[in-house]
Amino acid sequence: MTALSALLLRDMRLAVRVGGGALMGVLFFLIVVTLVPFAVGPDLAQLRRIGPAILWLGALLASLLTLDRLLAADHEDGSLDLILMGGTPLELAVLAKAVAHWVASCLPLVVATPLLGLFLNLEPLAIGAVALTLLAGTPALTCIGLIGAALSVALRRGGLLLPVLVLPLTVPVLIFGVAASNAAVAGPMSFGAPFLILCALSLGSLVLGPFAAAAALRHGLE
Amino acid sequence: MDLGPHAAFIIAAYVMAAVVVLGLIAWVIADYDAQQRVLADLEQRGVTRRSQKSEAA
Amino acid sequence: MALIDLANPTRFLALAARVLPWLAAATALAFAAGLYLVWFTTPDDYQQGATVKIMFIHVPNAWLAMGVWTVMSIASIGTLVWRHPLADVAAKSAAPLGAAFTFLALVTGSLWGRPMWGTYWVWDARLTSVLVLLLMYLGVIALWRTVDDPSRAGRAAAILTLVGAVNLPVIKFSVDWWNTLHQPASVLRAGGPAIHPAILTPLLVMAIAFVLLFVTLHLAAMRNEILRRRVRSMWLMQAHAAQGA
Amino acid sequence: MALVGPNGSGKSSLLRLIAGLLRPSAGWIELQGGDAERSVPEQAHYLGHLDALKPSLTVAENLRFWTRYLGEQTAALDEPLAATGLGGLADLPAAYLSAGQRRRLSLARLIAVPRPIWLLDEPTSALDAGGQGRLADLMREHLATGGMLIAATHGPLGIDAGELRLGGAA
Repeated sequence: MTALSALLLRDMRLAVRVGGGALMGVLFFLIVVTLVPFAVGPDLAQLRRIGPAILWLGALLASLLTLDRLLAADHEDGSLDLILMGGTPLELAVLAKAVAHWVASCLPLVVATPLLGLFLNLEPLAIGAVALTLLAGTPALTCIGLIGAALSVALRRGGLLLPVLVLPLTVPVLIFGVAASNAAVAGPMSFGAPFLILCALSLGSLVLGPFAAAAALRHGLE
Repeated sequence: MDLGPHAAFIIAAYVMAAVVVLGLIAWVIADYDAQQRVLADLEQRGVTRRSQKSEAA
Repeated sequence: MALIDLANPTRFLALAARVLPWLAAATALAFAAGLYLVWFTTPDDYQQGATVKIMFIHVPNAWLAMGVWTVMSIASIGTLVWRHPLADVAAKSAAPLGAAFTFLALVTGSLWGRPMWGTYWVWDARLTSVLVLLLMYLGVIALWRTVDDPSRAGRAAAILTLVGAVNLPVIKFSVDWWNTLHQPASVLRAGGPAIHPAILTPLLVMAIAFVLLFVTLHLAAMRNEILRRRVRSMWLMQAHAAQGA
Repeated sequence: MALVGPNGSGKSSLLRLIAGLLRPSAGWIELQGGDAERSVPEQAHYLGHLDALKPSLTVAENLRFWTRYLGEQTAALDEPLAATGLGGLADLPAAYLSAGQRRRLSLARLIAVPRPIWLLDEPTSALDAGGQGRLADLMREHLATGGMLIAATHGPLGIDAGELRLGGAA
């Protein structure tokens, strides 16, 4: 087990050090959400209505931002070769890296949600709902992004391929995330239904992601 | 010195100001100590900087 | 003490060590005087009542937010044009302070607006441009944190700071225009028609106190940055010295 | 075993094949006398052109990570670091290391985690005379403990080794 925890610890330490991508996601999230009122106008009632959608879109894009570096960085400096030769199964190693990325990049998004909720004039209930749904939904985003990262590393195609590959796959997560957030405030249906589906999506992707990514890496070996 | 109905906001503002200012001071002092510790450790290990070397030579 | 003399880090450190205690004392004194004036002598505002007391924190910080970016811009010119060795140290150490003061201006602005607007945040023109300024500060800090080599990062940050400085008035104008497009001019009057001396003097004292605070912290932060660069050069020496092994 | 041959004759590819980093289109790789449960790559060290080091981590952090990841949980670090002449640099961020020192840090990884097979891709590149002497000693020690070593190289290895010529069109 310590091999995986070593990998997890190293990745998180790298994210925090100078040059690491930890706070980039949050900063991008902050800027994207701040831009929306400039486009949509400062009408508070309108912002309140589309608030959850803005927060979810911002979080989705922010979590993808640093994902392609997840495997590419290790590939470029030769670490990926050695990780492949380690004793631990590749699926678990890739999962450990995904967890490290989630903690370094996605958790800060959830923490930043209340502050940004104020900018969009959301009432506390809506802020809590968005934060909760983000907490449940971001693992799915990370794991799906993991597949994209593995594919873009294996195919040597750089970062731009990743969003194009991954964004269509994240549509269900986005739908149920925003639906759950809106349901908590005004929605006709209860908060529970979409939220549980969101959790299911996350759990599913926690399994699918690492296996698909490991397969992509193995088959990607030239 | 009655602060009127919105006393909470006034106090919150001043508390926030105190937190930020004290935070900055604490960060500067902590950073100074950290750099001093690393410098002392390096000097103790006999690593001298070029300019020190020229002064010593 | 010509500016060039300060170029030598060791001399700057000596100066900083000498001046810092005095500056710290002056800052504490100014804050004591300011707070006394604010809490014990200023009358309540005829409209806002006691909440005007928040202005004494909000306005100095908003001025300082702009002022620190100006200091960074001058330092950036020092880096790019005069190649002053301590210029990028000054710019790098000022950025977090500027961000903190801007954040404080935003928080107190929001707290000040809350009683009047009923919500913590209204996209008021002044507050919004201060928010954009905060994002620019965070951008420069992020730039500093991604590049490890100080001189390369220094030049990049200098260019970004100067570009930011040029854009600030443009941002201010466009946000004001965007704001009037959607809302009648907001009620928040930072200046007010004519500030009553009883309010003006404490405001100035508090402003001086905050500026003194910035100068003190800036000197101390520059000292830290110089020490950090010394550590870095000693690491280089250490690696070089071990090369022979 | 020294792998020699002109550039592009497949030296690196053969090493990566044995290390399991390349998929053989036909045939298989087998290790007689190795640990049956563990696959060949798990019993091999691969030293490629890239040094697998993170610049923002210190020398000790880099080495400790690889020892823990590759299986040796409690390996002491000072012995491998001393053997590769990096003893005094444990707390130095890897960004400040020279190419030779980075290469020697990779070598330290091979010593810290004992594995029977060493796959070295032009190990002498970036190493100065002292470094190459040290490398030769380490290789002799590895062979003395019954280990196996396959090195792709252009110049002499500094130890007596069999020779496998690849792509010998000449």
